[in-house]
Amino acid sequence: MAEHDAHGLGRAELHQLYRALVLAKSADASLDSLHRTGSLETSVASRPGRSEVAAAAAFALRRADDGTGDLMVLSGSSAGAVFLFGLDLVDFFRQHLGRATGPTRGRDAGGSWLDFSRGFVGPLASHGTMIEVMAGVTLAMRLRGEDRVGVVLYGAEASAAGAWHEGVNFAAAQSCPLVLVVENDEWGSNRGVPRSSRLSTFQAKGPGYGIGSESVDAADALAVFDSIRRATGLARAGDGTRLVEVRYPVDGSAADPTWVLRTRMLESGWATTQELDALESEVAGACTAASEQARAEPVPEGRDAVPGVYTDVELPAPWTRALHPGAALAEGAL
Amino acid sequence: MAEHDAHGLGRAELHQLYRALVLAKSADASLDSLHRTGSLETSVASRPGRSEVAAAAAFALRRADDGTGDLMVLSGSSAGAVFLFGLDLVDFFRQHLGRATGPTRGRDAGGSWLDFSRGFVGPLASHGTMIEVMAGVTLAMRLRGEDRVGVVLYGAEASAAGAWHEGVNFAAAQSCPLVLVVENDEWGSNRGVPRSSRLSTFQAKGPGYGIGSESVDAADALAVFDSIRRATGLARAGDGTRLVEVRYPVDGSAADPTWVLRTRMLESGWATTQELDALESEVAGACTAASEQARAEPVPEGRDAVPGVYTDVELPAPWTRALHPGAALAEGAL
Amino acid sequence: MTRLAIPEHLLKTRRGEPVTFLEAISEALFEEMVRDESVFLLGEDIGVYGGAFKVTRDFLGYFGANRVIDTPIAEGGFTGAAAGAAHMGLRPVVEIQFMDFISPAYDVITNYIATSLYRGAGPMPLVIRGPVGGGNRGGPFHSQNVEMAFFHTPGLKIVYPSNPRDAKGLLKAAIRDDNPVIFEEHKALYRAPALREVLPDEDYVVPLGEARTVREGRDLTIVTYGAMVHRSVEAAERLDRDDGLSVEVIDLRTLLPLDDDAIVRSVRRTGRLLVVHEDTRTGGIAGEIAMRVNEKAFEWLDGPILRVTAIDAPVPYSGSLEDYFLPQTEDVVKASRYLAAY
Amino acid sequence: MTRLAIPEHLLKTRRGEPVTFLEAISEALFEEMVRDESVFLLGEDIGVYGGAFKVTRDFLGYFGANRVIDTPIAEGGFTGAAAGAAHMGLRPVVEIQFMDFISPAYDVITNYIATSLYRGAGPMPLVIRGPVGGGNRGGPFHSQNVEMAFFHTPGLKIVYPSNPRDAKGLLKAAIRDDNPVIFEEHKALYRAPALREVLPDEDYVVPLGEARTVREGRDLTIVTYGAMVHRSVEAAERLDRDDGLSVEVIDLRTLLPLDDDAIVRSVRRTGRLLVVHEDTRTGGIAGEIAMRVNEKAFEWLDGPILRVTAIDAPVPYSGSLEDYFLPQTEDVVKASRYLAAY
Ligand SMILES: Cc1ncc(C[n+]2csc(CCOP(=O)(O)OP(=O)(O)O)c2C)c(N)n1
Ligand SMILES: Cc1ncc(C[n+]2csc(CCOP(=O)(O)OP(=O)(O)O)c2C)c(N)n1
Ligand SMILES: [Mg+2]
Ligand SMILES: [Mg+2]
Repeated sequence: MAEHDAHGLGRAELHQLYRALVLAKSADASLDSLHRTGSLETSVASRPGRSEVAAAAAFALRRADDGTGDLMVLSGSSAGAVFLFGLDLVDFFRQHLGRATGPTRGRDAGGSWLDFSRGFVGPLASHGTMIEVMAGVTLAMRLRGEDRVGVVLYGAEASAAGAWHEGVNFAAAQSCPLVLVVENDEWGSNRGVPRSSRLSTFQAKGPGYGIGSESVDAADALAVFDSIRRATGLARAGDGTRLVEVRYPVDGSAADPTWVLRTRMLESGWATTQELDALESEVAGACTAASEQARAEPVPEGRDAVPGVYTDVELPAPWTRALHPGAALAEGAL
Repeated sequence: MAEHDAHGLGRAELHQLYRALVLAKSADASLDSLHRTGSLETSVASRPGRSEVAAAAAFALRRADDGTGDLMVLSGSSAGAVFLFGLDLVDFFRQHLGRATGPTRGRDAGGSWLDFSRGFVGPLASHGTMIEVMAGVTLAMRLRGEDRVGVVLYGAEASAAGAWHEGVNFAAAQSCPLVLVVENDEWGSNRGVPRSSRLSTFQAKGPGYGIGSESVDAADALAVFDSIRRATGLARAGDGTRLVEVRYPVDGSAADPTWVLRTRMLESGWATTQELDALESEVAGACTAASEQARAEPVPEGRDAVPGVYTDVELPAPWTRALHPGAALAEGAL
Repeated sequence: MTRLAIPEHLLKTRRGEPVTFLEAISEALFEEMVRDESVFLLGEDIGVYGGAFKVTRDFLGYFGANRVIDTPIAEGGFTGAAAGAAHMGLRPVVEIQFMDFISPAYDVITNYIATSLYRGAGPMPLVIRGPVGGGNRGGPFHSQNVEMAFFHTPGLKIVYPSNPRDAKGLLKAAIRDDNPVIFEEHKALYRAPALREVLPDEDYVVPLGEARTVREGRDLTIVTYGAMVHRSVEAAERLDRDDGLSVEVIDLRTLLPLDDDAIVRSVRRTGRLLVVHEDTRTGGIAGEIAMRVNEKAFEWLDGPILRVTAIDAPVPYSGSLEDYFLPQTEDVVKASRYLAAY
Repeated sequence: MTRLAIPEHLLKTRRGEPVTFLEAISEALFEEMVRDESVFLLGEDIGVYGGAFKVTRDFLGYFGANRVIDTPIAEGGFTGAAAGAAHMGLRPVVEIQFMDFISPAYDVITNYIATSLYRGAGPMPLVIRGPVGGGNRGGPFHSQNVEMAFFHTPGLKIVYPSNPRDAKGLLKAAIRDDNPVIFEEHKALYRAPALREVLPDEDYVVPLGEARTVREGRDLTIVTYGAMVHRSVEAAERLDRDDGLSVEVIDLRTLLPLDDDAIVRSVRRTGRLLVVHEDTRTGGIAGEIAMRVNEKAFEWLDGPILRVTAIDAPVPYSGSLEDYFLPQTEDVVKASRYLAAY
């Protein structure tokens, strides 16, 4: 058994990668079950394979927990990939369940949270915006001469948005160390129509911005890892912005990247069935426990909606909620 | 002397084309002189060669004055190219001078006017917007199965705008018969910095939208004409959206397309010096007369600013302008 | 060519069955498209998928891909394209999947579309419609009201219906209007069972620019719109029952142009005005209403004009926070009591 | 490395010479960049060309291309990038060439930037500044005021100075503020000779959120800001001279958060309030002010709150139309007389 057959990854690293994929997939599955059983009002957008691919991409980064590592933005469809950044599994469920104890204390929805010190930025609803933001994040890295890169993931349909274009173009023009990952499952939001563009491969967009681009198969997590490592390596070396397309099968029947990697690990002798089975049930157990724990935790107090709009200006609570509305009004309450 | 040497244009047509270039250039020059002599408060953005190139592009269109022809949008830097669409020379100056008698009755600035029946649409200030609008104009042509095309001109820097991207992408995805002309004088607004992108040629943007693209030299009006005729021909034949880059010298020292065409016409025997001299002085005289006429015409009455915000709702004039403000207020004036 | 059958679910009014708010909107769109060939639809997922909320379910099959156009995610691009099509004499109706995402089209709407007529480019018959509003645990980007992003832009009309009958009639009027109309549909009303009603089986419109008195009263006027109409009526009923107060409730229906006359007429009778809106407080429409009433009915006021609104914050995600963020019936009751006693 | 000499034209205050409004802004930017390495600039043509209005002339040479960044025409892109840089601890100052062109950035400003702190993403120290306002025959797309596009968005601050001293002090305060600030600079003030003044040769700031009483008075309060401060003061002087009226003029300076206290204090003394703004009428800031004064000082009002504003229309191009469109001193005089006599 060759220790370094898999793109230079050793056995322990391969197990870590595999665990990241399994965890991404399990976390998504747990959310799904919370939604089906009524604990989670809004369904989560994850789609087969997406979180696992994002985890494989994250595995290629230099992660640190003190604000010195790389930074990555997930897409709404790959929210389950956060754990390589050292984010807490219970926090994940707290966030999705809007718990007072969660990272945004119930304020922001689902995947939208972030931890700059750990290098993770949650997705934002307006498609494309995070490319603009990451152009600025990576501009700051370049201006300071830091040896860091940013990665931002978006579904392929986002490529039609003006924000996508302005962000990529700005990053390219400013040679920002940013890698844009286009998750090309052009079957879209399970809605059956590719309509973001006439392209079948989004790799074709690179030359129009004067940036390098490549394309990789979503089913092969090791290839994704390798591709992102190469692209971030170039960006880190001063090559500026790059684009990596990850191709999903157009019919939506994504070959399961976890299954593919598992098979490969077993076939190559990088792991035993027992090891992987144990890992899988450990992860599944952890997800169940974490989601149960989060579910049992309290939601925020209503009045916690008021503070924190400004760093320095306090806005009043609604006057009609006061015991004596008239008095509250006179005191300048809302 | 071959009648049809020049891209199939006969002698009379070549004279028309040349006249269009001379008129475009003269009209710009007259605006400039109105600005220098204080009659025109806001300077006009035209830059060397741009109006002439736009006129050469317009010459390639099927122009009609009954709303059945092609439609073209000029950029702010090529405002002088409107006359091939049958627009009145005096109207041009009325519009720029904000006269009550002008096409927008003093409401809109400079080049921003349009005549849908003649197929001319003036530029709008927000860069890129007119590509979105023309995507819809040409979508309507396609939906109706009309044998028409749209052309829209923009400076190369506009290509960084989200509206540019959303417009081109929408048009491409919908196979709209639209030709986008990128006026690549990357020295920009005389401001010395190319910063819209990393590209030296904007032709590279075509493949990223899955559309055909080509590039042509601005100095050669006949080549521009030919290129636009070819591109619009393809669009008309159902080939969808296309991009044509017109390259200006990067140092800003544009070879004068009028002069180049003049030289070629004389050398090829398509015209005599006397003919062209006569044409030039006729055009110059017409411009002077038209600008003088417009200058002598009245500006609008102030209160004409009020009506026309809605087709069916009348907004009141300001109450403080009334003889009896209190009464006006009571009657529901602004 | 065989004539396609009209999809069953679009025939409820024809069959005399009650419809939801959402179905009323679907019927309006459908009937206008049948009536006028120049009406067509643009939006994300409106074709094959039938729309995120299924407003255009089965439209693609009936009208074909030339009249039901699935667009890329490019609100600016396809709204701008709609403007171009309107220039050409078509009457586009744009769906914004969640109205929060109208903001990428802010530039083309405010600068180009709203000014087009004034600048001499002719009428701009175009409707931009989509779901708005909170209460659905959608978080900051799937819950906003968008009226105040556009209320300050002359040339636009803004419509915000509160019930199926108005929704259908107002949407038809909007489509027939030669000015650009922003049309807000509150998600909480879409399928609310309590709102289901049998609509007139005829081609009616509800004219833009006319408010409706939902409930007459003598002591106090509540001016409101959208989902807040129902909370206001609920409050009015409680105030009647518990306090013997007679509260008039006016549903604006059209926000721009604002129907001052209806408001002023009522305030001149009741002497007291409470404005209730779901949108956040500072810079909300209550301000303009207060200003106009000051200008036109100051003499008649027996107390300050007051308002009940959402708090000044992004729309929070968690249910407890969102409920606190949104104006509740109890707030309307308290504010009315305070004002009535003034 | 030799220290670069500070460009001459940025040393006027140091030399005790008067500066224009524009020069005050340049000085504020320059001094803040010297004081704090994390402050940097982004915008179209601000580097090599020194800015469309030359606010950043010679900055590129002094600070270099890493701190004075010439951007593509992509207001959304570079404003979003500024937000990213702010996340990383930098303090970007974005120039919008004409504030009319802030609208492509409307989405990222209202949805991302304004909500960032509330959503747990930390402070967002970022200033978006640029020229606004009419009177320069710029037509519909180079003359707008943009405050009401953002006034309804909690989390933003909006500043609109009226004179060089405030402009410098407010801009410095805005740059040091940890919240996103929209900073409006009226083009007509930029080089107005009458406004030139000698500024304190010290590192002063004018705190955000505090209005200034420009002129004290007893009979009537005028609340205004920006270029209209000067027309209002002119009107007040005429009313004093010709009518013996004592008019108080308050310059808001910061529009959001609004300094209610200053307004309410004054209205409680004068009993009469006129709001004057250059921006168009419906949905203008006068509404919010009227609402707050109703809420907090209704008892003290001796007449309706009234307003003088631009008319509801796009900004027309021709001088005669634009002059009619804009509020003039004469309008302020007439409205004041009417209100004083009420
Ligand atoms: C500007 C904007 N418009 C609309 C939406 C609503 N929306 C959310 S997901 C989605 C489809 C996204 O497709 P894609 O970018 O391919 O991402 P995927 O679903 O594959 O992750 C749409 C239209 C949005 N988020 N942002
Ligand atoms: C959205 C937007 N931002 C800024 C401007 C201001 N502006 C007018 S012209 C110009 C430079 C345009 O360069 P280019 O597109 O190359 O056109 P050219 O000047 O060459 O015609 C700028 C920044 C604008 N018109 N629109
Ligand atoms: Mg997708
Ligand atoms: Mg250019």
